[in-house]
Amino acid sequence: MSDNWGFIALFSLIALTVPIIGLLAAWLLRPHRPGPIKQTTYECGLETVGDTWLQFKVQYYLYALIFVLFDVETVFLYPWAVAYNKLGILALVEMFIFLAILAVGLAYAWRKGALEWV
Amino acid sequence: MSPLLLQQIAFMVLAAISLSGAWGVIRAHSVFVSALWLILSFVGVAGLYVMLEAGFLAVIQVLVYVGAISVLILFAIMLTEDVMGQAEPASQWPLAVLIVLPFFGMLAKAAFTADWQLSAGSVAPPEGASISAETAKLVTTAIPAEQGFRLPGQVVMLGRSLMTEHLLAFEVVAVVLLVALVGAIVIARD
Amino acid sequence: MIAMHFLQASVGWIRGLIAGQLGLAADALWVDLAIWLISALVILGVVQVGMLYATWLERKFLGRIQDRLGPNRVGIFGLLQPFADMVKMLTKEDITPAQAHRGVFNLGAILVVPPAIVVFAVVPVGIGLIATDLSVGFLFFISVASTAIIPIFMAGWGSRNKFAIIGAMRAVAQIVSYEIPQVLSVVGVLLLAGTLSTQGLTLAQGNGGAGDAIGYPGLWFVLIQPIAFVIFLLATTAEIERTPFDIPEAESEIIAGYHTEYSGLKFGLFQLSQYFMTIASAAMASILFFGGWLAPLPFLQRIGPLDLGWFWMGAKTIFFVLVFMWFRGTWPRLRSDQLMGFAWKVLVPLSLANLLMTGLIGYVTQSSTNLSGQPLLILLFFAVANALLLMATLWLIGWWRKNSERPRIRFEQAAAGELPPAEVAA
Amino acid sequence: MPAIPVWWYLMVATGLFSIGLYATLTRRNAVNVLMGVELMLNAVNLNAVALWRYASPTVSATVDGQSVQLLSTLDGQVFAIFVIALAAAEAAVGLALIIAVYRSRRTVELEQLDMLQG
Repeated sequence: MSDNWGFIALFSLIALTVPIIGLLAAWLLRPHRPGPIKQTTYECGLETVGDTWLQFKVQYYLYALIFVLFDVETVFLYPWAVAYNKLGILALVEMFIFLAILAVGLAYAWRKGALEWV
Repeated sequence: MSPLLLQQIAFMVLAAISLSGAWGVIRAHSVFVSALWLILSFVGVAGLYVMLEAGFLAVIQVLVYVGAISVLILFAIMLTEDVMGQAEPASQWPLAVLIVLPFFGMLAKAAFTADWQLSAGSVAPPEGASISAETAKLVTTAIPAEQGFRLPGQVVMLGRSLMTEHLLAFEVVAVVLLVALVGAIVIARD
Repeated sequence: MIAMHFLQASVGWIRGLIAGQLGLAADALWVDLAIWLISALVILGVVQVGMLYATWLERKFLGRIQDRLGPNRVGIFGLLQPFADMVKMLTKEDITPAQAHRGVFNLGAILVVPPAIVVFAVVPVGIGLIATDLSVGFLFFISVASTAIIPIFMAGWGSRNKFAIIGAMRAVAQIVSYEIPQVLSVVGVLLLAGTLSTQGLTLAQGNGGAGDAIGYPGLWFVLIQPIAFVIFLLATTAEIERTPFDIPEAESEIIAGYHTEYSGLKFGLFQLSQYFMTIASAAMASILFFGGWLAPLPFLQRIGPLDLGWFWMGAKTIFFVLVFMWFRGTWPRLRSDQLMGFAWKVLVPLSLANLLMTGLIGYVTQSSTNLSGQPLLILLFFAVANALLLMATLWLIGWWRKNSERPRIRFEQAAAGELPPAEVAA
Repeated sequence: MPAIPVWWYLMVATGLFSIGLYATLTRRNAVNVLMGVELMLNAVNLNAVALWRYASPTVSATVDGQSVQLLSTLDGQVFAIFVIALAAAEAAVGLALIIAVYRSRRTVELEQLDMLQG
């Protein structure tokens, strides 16, 4: 296999050590003077009121949902695009049917207001 | 140290990552942390795909599972669970163990004893398998040295395969995705 | 055609040297590992220095835009400023809130860095000068970059701070929304190049690349895919959360978003990874649309035996880094609803239309023999199609804006006298 | 040539599947149950890809004067890609259901979701 994934493995390990080495160096150099006031949750100097948990609106989920389905679509689009030269008119038509079906989905989401930030 | 040993070490590390990620999913005290362990498991499996020479699939695994499905799960947790909520200890674990252990034993036995008819290693083309010179050019990633240009490799093969042999499945997936989109929007909105 | 040259030959020479030092055959595993290690460290060094000076460049450049000098005290032209910043970051006290989930909080800061470094493995700076030329190179870049949302989520959740969690949710919603136009806009380019490898994408824009086969010799993709380029640039700016798409960390609205609770070097790590991603995205924009390490004119490609690929790649990358900074210097921040609407209602349909157009023209030019080999005619084809697409888009946006009722905010309703006086008073 | 015996991969897949099954059986939180399902799907994919890699016929061909070993199909990868696409759709709908249930019942604990009991 000529794809050099071994390098990726090594490089990932090295990349992971970068922040760790940095934090170790900082741990040696920086002052350590924690205090109860210092370690309170930051809220512009005011005391935190209530729970950290907020009720998020379902809008966030709808964006993630449409994103996931379009992300899956790219999984099919990329091999198609790369193989396109060798495929001819049939592949073009097939892909347009695929895209049209998903475009219907996008149009539906649009009409139903799933794309509105409220 | 030989390349084989290095490969085996890499396999061990990746298997440990994916299994410990899965273990974390059932041991973690909060749903959010559970989801993080799940993501670790996905990454480990992607690494195993690389070892199986399915580079495209590995990248897709990271893109879809780590980059997309995990976002969906994390958003759903944010929307439903008390963010800091602690999961209660599992209730029916003795029963579950009673089901899972024999199941595991059965699968493991099958993995060892079944005749998988492994053919990797056979140098001669098996009966009925033929490959055209053009396809051969597509699958290989050999680089003609003086051009310094890489042939596109497996991805082209995949694209072809999707557009020809698996065309029906390909278009059905589009419909499934559409139905999922419409259904999920209808369900999730009030 | 690009021949074997100095730098490629020197790789073989280094290989022999290392093998000699270790007393091994030139194809032994250890030699491979040593070369990997060396190239990893070289990339890391270059990227680190690039990151440090990107911070300097940003402050200098923004200073100029705002008619001031920028850093000018530490060293000549403030050139040592990044190092002073580094010392400051390292010696600042690091506070972990008592409320925070320590593990997730700290791990979030650590994990935000590696993806931003690993993407550089597929950035080519010349023939043979790429750490690993994966056949799925560009997809590798996209998927590794997309994992960056997990540490953001970890930072937001681990802090147990309302502002942090809001910032994280907004950041993730924005990043995932803009990822779609980003990946869709590139499909046209992939279609013309016929490969996902970053090296192949570069070469497809040169003489004798893959583009040759379907008749695009020596054209940078920005010339035949201008709309895709603009979509890619805007979506990328949003992906790396730079102004005008920096709502998730809008410091005047939700403190500092998901890194509200971070201090000292942990805060620095978030900044670090953002600069890494800025440089990587600039590099990717130049690879996809501006010919990567190819010189603008063939005779500028090398001096004698020395290939100038690294120079052109560096120059183009710095240019795009400056473009990102220029965006930040000139444009105001978008509103949340405009931001999400822009991604889904403008960029995604436009990139789908662009894909359709590219597919059709690609098919026509490839199947008719009298067109291939005539770059000017193909350029004309794409120019007309792009212009038509742009006009259609602008007309549609205008039509839609005119015909859609924008929900007016209370302030406007009050100004128009549409609210009863009692409610205005309230 | 793969140097690692195929049962190593099959054992990892078995482990993942069993843990996923355990998660779906024991966890009370519906999101956690879904995570178990995702684990099982991953195990299935890993199994399919491993068997594809080891059991699909290889063909020796001559490309540019070099003899290379080629896999004659990519069916394992294609299968896995379809499974990933369906997993995405399943997660999208499943989580939408969980959110919808949460909105009406204020809980995602499966044991408390007994509205179908008489």
